[in-house]
Amino acid sequence: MSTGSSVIVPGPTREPGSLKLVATLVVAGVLSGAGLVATYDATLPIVQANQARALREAVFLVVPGSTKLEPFAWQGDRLVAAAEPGTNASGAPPAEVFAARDDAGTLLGYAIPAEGAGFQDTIRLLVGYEPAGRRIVGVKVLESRETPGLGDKIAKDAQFAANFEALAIDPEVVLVKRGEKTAPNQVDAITGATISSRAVVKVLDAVARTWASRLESAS
Amino acid sequence: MSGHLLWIFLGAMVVNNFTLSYFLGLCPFFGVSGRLDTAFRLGLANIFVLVITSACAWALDRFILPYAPYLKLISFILVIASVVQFVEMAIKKLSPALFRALGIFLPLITTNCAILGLALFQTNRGYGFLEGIVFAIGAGAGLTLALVLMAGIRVEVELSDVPAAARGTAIQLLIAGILSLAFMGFAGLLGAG
Amino acid sequence: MKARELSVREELLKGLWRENPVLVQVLGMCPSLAVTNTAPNALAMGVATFFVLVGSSFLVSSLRKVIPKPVRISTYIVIIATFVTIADLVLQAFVPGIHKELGAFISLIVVNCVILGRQEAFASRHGIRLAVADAVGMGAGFTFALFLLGATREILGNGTLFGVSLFGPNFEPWVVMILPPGGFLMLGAILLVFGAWKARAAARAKAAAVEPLRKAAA
Amino acid sequence: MSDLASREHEPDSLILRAAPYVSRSLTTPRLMTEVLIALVPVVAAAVVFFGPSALLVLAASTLGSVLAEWAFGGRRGFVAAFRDGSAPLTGLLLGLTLPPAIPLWMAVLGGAVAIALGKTVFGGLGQNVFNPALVGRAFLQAAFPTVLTTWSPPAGEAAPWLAWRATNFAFPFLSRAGVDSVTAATPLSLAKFQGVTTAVPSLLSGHTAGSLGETSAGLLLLLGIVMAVRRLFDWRIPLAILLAVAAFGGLLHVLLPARCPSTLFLLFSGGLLLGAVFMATDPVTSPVTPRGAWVFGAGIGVLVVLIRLFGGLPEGVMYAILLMNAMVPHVDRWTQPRPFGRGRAA
Amino acid sequence: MKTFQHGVHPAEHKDATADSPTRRLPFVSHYVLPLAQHGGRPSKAIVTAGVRVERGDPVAEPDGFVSTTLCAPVAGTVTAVERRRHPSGALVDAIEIAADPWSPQRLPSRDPLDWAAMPLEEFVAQVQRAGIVGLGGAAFPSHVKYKVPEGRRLERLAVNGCECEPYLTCDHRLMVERPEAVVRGAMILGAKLGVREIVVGVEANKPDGIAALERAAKEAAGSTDGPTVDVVPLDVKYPQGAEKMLIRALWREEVPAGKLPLDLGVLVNNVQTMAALADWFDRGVPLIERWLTVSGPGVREPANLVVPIGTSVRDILHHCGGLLPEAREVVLGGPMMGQPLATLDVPVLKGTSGILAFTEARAARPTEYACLKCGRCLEACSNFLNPSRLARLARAGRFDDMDRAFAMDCMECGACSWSCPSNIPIVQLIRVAKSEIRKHGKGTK
Ligand SMILES: Cc1cc2nc3c(=O)[nH]c(=O)nc-3n(C[C@H](O)[C@H](O)[C@H](O)COP(=O)(O)O)c2cc1C
Ligand SMILES: Cc1cc2nc3c(=O)[nH]c(=O)nc-3n(C[C@H](O)[C@H](O)[C@H](O)COP(=O)(O)O)c2cc1C
Ligand SMILES: Cc1cc2nc3c(=O)[nH]c(=O)nc-3n(C[C@H](O)[C@H](O)[C@H](O)COP(=O)(O)O)c2cc1C
Ligand SMILES: Cc1cc2nc3c(=O)[nH]c(=O)nc-3n(C[C@H](O)[C@H](O)[C@H](O)CO)c2cc1C
Ligand code: SF4
Ligand code: SF4
Ligand code: SF4
Ligand code: SF4
Ligand code: FES
Repeated sequence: MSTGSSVIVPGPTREPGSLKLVATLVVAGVLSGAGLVATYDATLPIVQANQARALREAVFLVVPGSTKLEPFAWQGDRLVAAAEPGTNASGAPPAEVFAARDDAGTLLGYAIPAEGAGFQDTIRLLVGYEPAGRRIVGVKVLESRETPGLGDKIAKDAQFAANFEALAIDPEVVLVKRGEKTAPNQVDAITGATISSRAVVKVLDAVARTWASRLESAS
Repeated sequence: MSGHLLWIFLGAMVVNNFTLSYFLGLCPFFGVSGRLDTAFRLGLANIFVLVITSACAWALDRFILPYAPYLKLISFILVIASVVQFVEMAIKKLSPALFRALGIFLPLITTNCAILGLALFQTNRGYGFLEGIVFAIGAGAGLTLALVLMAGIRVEVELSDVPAAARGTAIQLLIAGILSLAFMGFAGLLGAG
Repeated sequence: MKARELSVREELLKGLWRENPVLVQVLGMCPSLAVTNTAPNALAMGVATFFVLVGSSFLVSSLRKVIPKPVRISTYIVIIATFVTIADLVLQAFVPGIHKELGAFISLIVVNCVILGRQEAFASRHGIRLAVADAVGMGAGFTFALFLLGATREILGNGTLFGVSLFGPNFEPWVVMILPPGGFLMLGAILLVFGAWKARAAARAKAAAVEPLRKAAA
Repeated sequence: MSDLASREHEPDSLILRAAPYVSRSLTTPRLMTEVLIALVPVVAAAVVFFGPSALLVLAASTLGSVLAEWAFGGRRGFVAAFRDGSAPLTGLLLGLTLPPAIPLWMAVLGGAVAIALGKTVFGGLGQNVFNPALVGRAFLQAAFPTVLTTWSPPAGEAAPWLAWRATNFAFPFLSRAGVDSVTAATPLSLAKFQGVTTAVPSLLSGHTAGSLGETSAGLLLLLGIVMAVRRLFDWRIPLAILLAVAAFGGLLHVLLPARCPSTLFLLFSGGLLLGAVFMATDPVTSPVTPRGAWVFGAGIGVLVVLIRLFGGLPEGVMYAILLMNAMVPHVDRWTQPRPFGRGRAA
Repeated sequence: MKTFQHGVHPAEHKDATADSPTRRLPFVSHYVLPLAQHGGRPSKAIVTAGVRVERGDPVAEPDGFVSTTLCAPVAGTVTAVERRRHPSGALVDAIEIAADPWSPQRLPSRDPLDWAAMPLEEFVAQVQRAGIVGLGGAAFPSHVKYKVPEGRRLERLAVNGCECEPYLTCDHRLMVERPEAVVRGAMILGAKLGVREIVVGVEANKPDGIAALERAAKEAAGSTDGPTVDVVPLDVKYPQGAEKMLIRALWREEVPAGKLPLDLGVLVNNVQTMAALADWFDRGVPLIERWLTVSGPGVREPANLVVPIGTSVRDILHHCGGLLPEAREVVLGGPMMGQPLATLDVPVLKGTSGILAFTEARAARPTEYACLKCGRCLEACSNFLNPSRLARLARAGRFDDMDRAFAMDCMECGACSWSCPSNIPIVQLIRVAKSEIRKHGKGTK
């Protein structure tokens, strides 16, 4: 049933007509290339616009009040301007963190993509961080394959999301059973999804440990 | 770091087993004969091709695709197929024994979806070279595990009076479903728990 | 070729039912199972595959006299990969949500056995009209099967169809159906029902054949 | 002579049947019945610890199994459902692994799936590869993960012993909307998520949260010994499981004391004993060879420890048994005895 | 205590006859001697209807080397040489003799033969002349076993006194009542073949038999220039009497698959065979009668009897009070390996060790259930096969796979069938498959 049982890979062959074979492939390649480039060029702006919009929406969500973003990467020991996501302008490093500003241009915080092992598979998050208050101000789940109805509540449960409206990162971010949150650095777990909750907390804590000091020095 | 690699490995092998959780390489999985050694050698051949694939995909992603992203699919397919064929010829020369053990399977698997799937997942996730290789070995080990389990069960099922309606692919799908249920036990392994 | 005239109508219908690529030939399992956890995903995958299949069949059939035998498979793959990339880009541009859900599985259409199989078995041997009819039939059959799978999985697994709640808020969804095991189990169950139905039909046909003899004997 | 002859009896026709003409008194229905009888104390314990509603759950899962066997078992279905006793056994064992508060309709569904998916598609009794009861449970757990990981405290703690559990009576296919029942954590999830280990005496007695039949380790241990002595199952399997858990768990306890609870806790908590005594020992889905039994048991033990200590879920007995079920054909092949008179070389 | 590995222990049911002294069956009017009494080629009749024969006269001679003489069990007149029903159900050539009601029916007698002086060739010919075959059940002509091929040697003689089948007690009674004959025969044979060791293996459920043999062995010590006889008690377990298992039990040695005990330099013979040897060489009595057990729940008066070969089963049962009304099934041999009878009008053969009658309750075909893979059959099989798998392969018609799984090693002892809670006729399935495999000229060696 496998498709490849008779794949014949282009290559030198001594049979007469080999020129024709190569020519066919070259022609096919050129035609296909042309088709691809045409489609690519036609769709590229739309795709990039989609991606940029999605990114902006996510960033503005995790850093409430922000309306503008600016990509940065961490190089050596400082933040450097990075490529706008979606474009691949040569030269600039890929974005690692986004500064989020309001209309006035005031820096409200940073949005930091991060990931970690969840219950089922890798969980990808965008974390909103406010250096001034040393606190996390918003989290969005970009990607997860957690169990519907259980683990996927990390993306859907409003009560869980409320944990991140103002979550202190000092001394560390910790998970507690639902309803037992007493301190600003604690996260109320989702009942029945302790593992996914803990995975999120682990990611948040790791983000805090890596980025808090960096961003402090930067701003 | 080594913990991270172990997690990638176990993730691809059991937690998100390529066959039972990602539905990749189903054709050989359902087509495999009931013979254990065939299943096992097919699995080994898969590991082998997956590792080559991982290396190729990493190189392509690193050096070609930034300039021509639309060639991703075509280049993956053609380059992987050619390199595997090249390696196949090399093995034939260098180690006829190894060729006899694995060789007959190589053309069969070069373009199955597990191979292409690995290349795509690995680039989508942005794995580095080493991570990619570990991912490939884990995925291959997972394919091998699934193939070997299925081969054993098939031998048993052939001796059973499976109802006529279920014979053939239906019973195999249901068995795969149960295996997939059983593999859910590995969820969260070495993860956040 | 002239010995038995192939009709466009017949080619269209056979893929839909009698030789349905998923339900009868059991081909293209990987994409059918991986992305059919909801009806919209299944439908998108089906349509993308349909597009690639019809496009490739058209090209392969029209170029069949030109493509030399030894490199035909490689050429088919280049053609298929081109259409898949186009489908991928288009989906990404216009339905980014679904594109994200389907992920790498759109690209994996390249290795879908159904597509290469049709090129090798049909398009490369027949004229454009028949080749396209065959591709449309097979593509529609594939889409139908995927939709069947996606719809049943979504209904049981989420209590919805195309996101519309069917049983009210109190329905207890069978989460397993949208998890990987559910894909295997649901397709297995569908094939089982098909098998039982076929076995019943066969038994009835046999009974019908024997009936006159029995009457004669009595 | 003639008077003597008339005293004699001559059968009209003699039965022709192949040797042997004697057989052991044990038959398959009797085996199943004995295991069912052995389960009576377990059922009683379930009622003691979880109140009379335990009986409803057990009855529901048994009903589901018997009905499915009758409906799908083909020609042999009726016999299988009502005579050989294996279908009710499957249903009852499934019921014993369910949480006390499960809606009854889910228990019926689980019993039916256990038989339909776990047994009849493979051709019925004796031909299934996976433990049917656990197939049913794995299906339920994947289908309704929240319900299957929600535990009730022992009866009498939060509500009177006699009280029914409202959640049991959810309408078929619907959830128990609006009912907010009291939940409790099992010893294993307490250990995993809160780092609290339950004391061994409560584990032995069974006064903890958990599946209906799993809580009383002491009782299960006792029944296991009785059944082993009566040769109802291959004693090597449970022994190998317990030894493997003790050895591997003990080793990890020494190496990583922070992560791994004590060996006794591992042995007596969760479904380990129920699984080891009643489920891993299912003859159909365990190896036939004696050496295979050791391998099978050891494999289960190691997997249980791995899943419990390094996996996401607090408990792994069901998955460990199902995974090793899948290995049985190979285990049997590797451990095939050397035939008499055939040296290793042969 | 010594024994082999695996095996089973069915209820013994030996009490009914174990303590009752053996009686001699009174003569009846007619005897039927099928010419196919033993392994190898059937004998050739040398008498015709109307000929007068004396007790012990040869009536059929060997047809080739693996064949043996058949002697008249009674004095009387040959009434027919024609086809008669064999216990197996087939019609076979047979000699019918009408007993002479006026004859005193004295046993033949003559002076002892000087066996020690005769060459081995002649010894073997004498055994063949006496019509002695293995009385342990298989009825393989004994002289064939004694003619050791060039370059081989028999070094050990194992006398088989296990009698491991339930119900049967005739070997037991022989050991209690005629231990000196058993010991004498073993010593003659051992001395003649030049073995260095003679062992009688007896299961421990026959303490009186063991004691009697030990006493006889002590008394006979030194009466030949061969070794003395050792009596070894064995654990009670079926199929201890199977020769390879007996060898395993006595010496912990395994006869390689497909090979004979001879390859280990061992000869195995049943205790009755030993007594038959002694009777011939010391007294001139050929093999014309044997000891057998009549028992089972369907028999009115169970007994051990000495019966002339050729007596019909009907006559024997009649002597034992007949069958009970519930009796439904009559079996020749032991309950584990015996053969069912379709009619009582068949004669007892040289190899018949018992006549068992079973009642309705026992005879009803037990309901068969699916194989539970419980492994009980594996632990029963002393050949270390996997009977459950063999049975399933047989059902699927996969004979090649069965051959590869060593089906041909099966000795058809039935221990697996006995142990199966699902009443699967494992040994029957294997037996059919074995003949199928043989038909295709295969068979792993
Ligand atoms: C099929 C299945 C899926 C599960 N999915 C998740 C999940 O996505 N996320 C999670 O944290 N736990 C998941 N669990 C784990 C259990 O719910 C686990 O008991 C729970 O995380 C413990 O949390 P609790 O202490 O709040 O009950 C799953 C369990 C099962 C059986
Ligand atoms: C063809 C054939 C040749 C035999 N040759 C010998 C032999 O040379 N020596 C010997 O001791 N037994 C010989 N036997 C007998 C077997 O060893 C064995 O005693 C006989 O088959 C009865 O054994 P049983 O009652 O255990 O089945 C031979 C058997 C057969 C079928
Ligand atoms: C399953 C089985 C059980 C046997 N049990 C006995 C036994 O208990 N006593 C015995 O003398 N022979 C028994 N035999 C026959 C022996 O294998 C062997 O043929 C016999 O002892 C050889 O002696 P014979 O040639 O004098 O009969 C048994 C054979 C088989 C296959
Ligand atoms: C000792 C023993 C244990 C058993 N355990 C199970 C079990 O765990 N699950 C089950 O469905 N059936 C069990 N059965 C019943 C039976 O073997 C089972 O229904 C078969 O797997 C069906 O083919 C058991 C039977 C015995 C004798
Ligand atoms: S004939 Fe039967 S009982 Fe007697 S010794 Fe042989 S096997 Fe044992
Ligand atoms: S029953 Fe008949 S044959 Fe038997 S001894 Fe008595 S009289 Fe003789
Ligand atoms: S004893 Fe019977 S049920 Fe048990 S494994 Fe053997 S054949 Fe199967
Ligand atoms: S009959 Fe054959 S398979 Fe069965 S126990 Fe005896 S030797 Fe083993
Ligand atoms: S479709 Fe996946 S291997 Fe063929």
